[in-house]
Amino acid sequence: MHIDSIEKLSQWQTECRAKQTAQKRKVLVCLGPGCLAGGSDEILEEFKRIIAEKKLADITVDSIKKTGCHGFCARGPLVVIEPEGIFYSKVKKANVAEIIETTLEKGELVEKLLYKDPESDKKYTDYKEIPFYARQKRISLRNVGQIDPDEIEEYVARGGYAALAKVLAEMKPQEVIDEVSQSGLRGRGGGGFPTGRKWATCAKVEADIRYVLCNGDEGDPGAFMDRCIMEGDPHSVLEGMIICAYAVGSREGYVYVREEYPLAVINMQKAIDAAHEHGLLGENIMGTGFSYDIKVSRGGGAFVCGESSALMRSVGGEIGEPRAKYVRSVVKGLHDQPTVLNNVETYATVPVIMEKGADWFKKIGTPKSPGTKAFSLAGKVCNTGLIEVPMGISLRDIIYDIGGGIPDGREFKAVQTGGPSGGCLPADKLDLPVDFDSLTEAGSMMGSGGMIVMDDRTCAVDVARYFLNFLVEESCGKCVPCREGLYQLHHLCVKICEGKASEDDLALMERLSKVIQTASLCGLGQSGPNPFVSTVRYFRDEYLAHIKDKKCPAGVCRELITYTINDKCTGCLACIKVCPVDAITGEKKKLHVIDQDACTRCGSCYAVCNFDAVDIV
Amino acid sequence: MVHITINGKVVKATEGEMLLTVIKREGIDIPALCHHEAIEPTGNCRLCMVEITRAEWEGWKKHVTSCLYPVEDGLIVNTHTPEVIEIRKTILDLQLANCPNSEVIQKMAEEYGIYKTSYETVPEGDNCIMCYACTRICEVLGKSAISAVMRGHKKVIAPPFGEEPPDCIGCLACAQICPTNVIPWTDKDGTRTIWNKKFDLITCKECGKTIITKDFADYLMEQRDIPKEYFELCDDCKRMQTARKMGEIVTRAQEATL
Amino acid sequence: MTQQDMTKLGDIFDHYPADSGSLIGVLQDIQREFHYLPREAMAKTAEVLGVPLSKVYSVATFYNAFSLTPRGDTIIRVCKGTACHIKGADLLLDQLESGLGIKPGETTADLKYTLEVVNCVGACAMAPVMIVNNKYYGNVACNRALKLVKKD
Amino acid sequence: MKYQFEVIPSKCIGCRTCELACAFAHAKNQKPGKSRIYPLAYAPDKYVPVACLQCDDAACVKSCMFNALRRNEETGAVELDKERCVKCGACVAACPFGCALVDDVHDEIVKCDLCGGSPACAAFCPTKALVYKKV
Repeated sequence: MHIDSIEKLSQWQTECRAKQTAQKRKVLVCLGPGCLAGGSDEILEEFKRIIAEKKLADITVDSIKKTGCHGFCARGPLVVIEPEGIFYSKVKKANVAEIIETTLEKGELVEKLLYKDPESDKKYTDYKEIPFYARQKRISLRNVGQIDPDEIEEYVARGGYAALAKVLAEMKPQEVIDEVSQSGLRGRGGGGFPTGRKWATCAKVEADIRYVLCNGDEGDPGAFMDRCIMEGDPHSVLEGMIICAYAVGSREGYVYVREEYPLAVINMQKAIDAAHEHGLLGENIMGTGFSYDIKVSRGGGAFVCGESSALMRSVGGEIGEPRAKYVRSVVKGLHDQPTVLNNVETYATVPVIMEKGADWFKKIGTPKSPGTKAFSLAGKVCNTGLIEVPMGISLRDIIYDIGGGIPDGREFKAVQTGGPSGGCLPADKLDLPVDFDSLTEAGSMMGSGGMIVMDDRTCAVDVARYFLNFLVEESCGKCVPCREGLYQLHHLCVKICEGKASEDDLALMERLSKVIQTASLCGLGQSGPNPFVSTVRYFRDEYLAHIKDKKCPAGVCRELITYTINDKCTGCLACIKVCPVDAITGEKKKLHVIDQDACTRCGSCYAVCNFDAVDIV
Repeated sequence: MVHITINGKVVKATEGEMLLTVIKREGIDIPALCHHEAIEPTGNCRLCMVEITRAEWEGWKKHVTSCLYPVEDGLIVNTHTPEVIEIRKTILDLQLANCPNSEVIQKMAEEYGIYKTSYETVPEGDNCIMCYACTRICEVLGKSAISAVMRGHKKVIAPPFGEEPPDCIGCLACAQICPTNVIPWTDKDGTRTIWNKKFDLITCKECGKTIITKDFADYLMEQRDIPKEYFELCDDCKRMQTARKMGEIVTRAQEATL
Repeated sequence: MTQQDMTKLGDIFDHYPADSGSLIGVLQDIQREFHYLPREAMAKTAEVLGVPLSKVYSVATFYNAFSLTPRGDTIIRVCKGTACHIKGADLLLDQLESGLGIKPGETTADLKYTLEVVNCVGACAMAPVMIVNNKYYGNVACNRALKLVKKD
Repeated sequence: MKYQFEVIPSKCIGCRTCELACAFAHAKNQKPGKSRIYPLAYAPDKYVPVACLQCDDAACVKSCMFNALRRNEETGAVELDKERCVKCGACVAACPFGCALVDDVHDEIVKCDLCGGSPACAAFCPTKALVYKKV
């Protein structure tokens, strides 16, 4: 249906809803990155195949839906049966026939696939009651995992594009900006800059051309919220962008998507095409005379392109080198025109604010950081996955209540937030409220929302070394403090990991970090030393253990540990097979021995041993 | 016209000009390696950083690269605070580790009291400080024969594929503008070699002195409409030719009056 | 390049306006088509878009997405995101490096396998993650890595 | 243009005072620079001082790719902005009169700048073969 008036949209919405309710039963198969890695694409095909064969009364092949990430990746692949919301986890292709037979035909539960809480042993049918989901509040992820991203009608049925219709019909551009400012929405990309103020500045600059861009270059390792939104609910991003374009007076824009997210590129493009087709994008949107168009720009795989000026140069076909921003990009950005750049999650939140109002939004979260924030919970935590929580929730609530604590009975050591630009927070910060300002104050940052939990088998120095190595590789190489400074900082960190550093080296690193922070050209360099600065702030003892005692307490740094085999060894040959340098000798059912000269301390033997027979000293 | 305060002294400046220009005009010596008037500032070397503040900032300060910062009325600038000096020292220290053999860097570092780098010398370091002066000047010239290749610490300035740059015309602008003189070139037997590409030099029809490369002359003829015959003689011989021509006029004039 | 390759290249150019803004998009399409950026293709890109060759080369070497050398039939990408790192991505790499006899970024002499390290593929919940020709594998135990690769 | 530089060859005796004056007027760090003016013999014992003619449509200005040569509207001289010059030598090659030169001592390109409005050569010329006057 081509929407050529505001009224027509509500008519279409009614139709879409009717279509949805007509489908009595629906099977939602999660095709998020986690479930996909578990083979959920094959599960989807299997459902379609069997359903097509069986010809059941209340379910057709059309009711087998693929969705974006449902969130509970640790339990993937996930299958949800609607309308009951029956939640099957760790589904295998072989289970599909059983699910169809038991649940879809007989209306009974497949008990073994239900989620069982490891602590209480309680089994859950409806996923909304599972602790992992119960504590969450989903705004930006409202549709992710619930709809087929390829079906614009499903988005519309759930209220999609109604906010845009309301904005175009009832609000002046300034009123939109005021509403966003009122809501207190802050940029979800990391810095937490007030979105309303950004839009207001852009709108005020005198110019004929303005751009509204979306930053989908989620380069932070350990973050995948934006990926899941772009893959699972692309229309929410488009709707947010169109509202922004209307507010600031822009006619064209780009979504910059990482090339590493091929499905996000495809789904965004499909959504743009669908929105075009229905008159929701392009010339004369909903017959209101307002026009705005969006193109997909694929990133080339460079972390620095998450930086606004680098991103804009990349959109312009150049290498992603930032430029000094004494004139801000909101005034002089893409092609030197005023440009609004927000990230995926920010745009996905905007339609909800427009629909429900700033006051509603402000009631969620904290006064200074209203609303919710999506996080990707990963690392040494039981319930890895995609979550969205109200701001102000404590780290403890996230890691223990939602995340289910640390696996294998190990101890929590630190949580890394904010990606390479952020920092590590130790156990005594677990009760810190999660909001923009508290995290920054504690020496980390919100960042885009990666949250990586570390246990006592994670070495703080190794983590710093890891991030510094990442940044050395990802530095664009333009300015000296970042290119040479981070290189030297990484080099010194490696020295510590190898037990070759002195306390003077540590002092030099601290001095150097300060200069890199003040003298670098862009945010990448300015925040580059953070992984070191935050770990040395909270785990100085661990640094000193590497330096003075030449020991890695966590047993990670290869140069400072040795692996030995104790008498629990059953002689199963597993370690011998896995050792990449053939350093282990022994016969079946006899104690194995590691040749210390040949051993590279990779830890493969430790990882494969099922009998706790490998010791780290 | 705007007024700014540099190191306590109020000076006048033109709106829109860069802070570094004003600082230099005031005779204040601050180092800058990547700065050159013929190219747009990019802020690569970070040496020209200064501290800025304003009365209404209530003590809040920030550090900016003066080559890129447009002056504005009421700006208060300090060029030699302990923090600024620490920045310059650290940068020169890092550069010294990267370019241990560059006399230019050694001299600058010594001026800031650094005689030996605190860091480990970069194994693959050459004397290139990655200031992009060469690539920028080549772009201004309209050729862009060379560019920054790779990224991060692996970044080098190189022609495409590390081979003879097809767009190079052998004008030497890159080598001449390089602050650390790391772009090698030779003129030998009527041939110029730069970026491993060989160029024929035009030689003076009279004395045989070499002038510029044929490719550069062709480019000037095409782009700037300079007649071909202007490039046939060297400057010495052209002056002699001028003298002779003037002499002819004088002689003719004298003969006419006689 | 063969005549057929040139036709493919022409098709790619047809999708874009002939200006410098199209550079990255064009190179991505070439990379997708040929699995690397052949030299002739880069030269042709410079010519068609009116961009200096040095700029094409600069962009081609700046972004991770581009490869300047031919890659193997099977492309193995090991994720080195933070979550994968702390969950032992290095072990996977050790296994693959010794098993295939190549380092990350290299291709086996028989052009069968290319081993790559990627920063983060956004499947952190399933760390450590390995991608073999676009098929994702999660929670990969180090002794399974090589088997999964050879299976394909 | 308010001033003009006039050369009267008949008065020139080839004494090279102008050359010296020019070199010292453009001295840097106590080292004299390369002279921008040369009295040259066009016939036995007949001399003419050759210096930049400050051409209206100057080849040097056109040849400079970096906009380092610009006319000073006050003095009428085409001046070289040393801060913009990269010493590529295009102007040296392009000037048809050979009046843009390479100064090896100071490692720079030089040309007559009319000493900012009071040329030293004219001031020191003993025979007044060089006159800088109002028009």
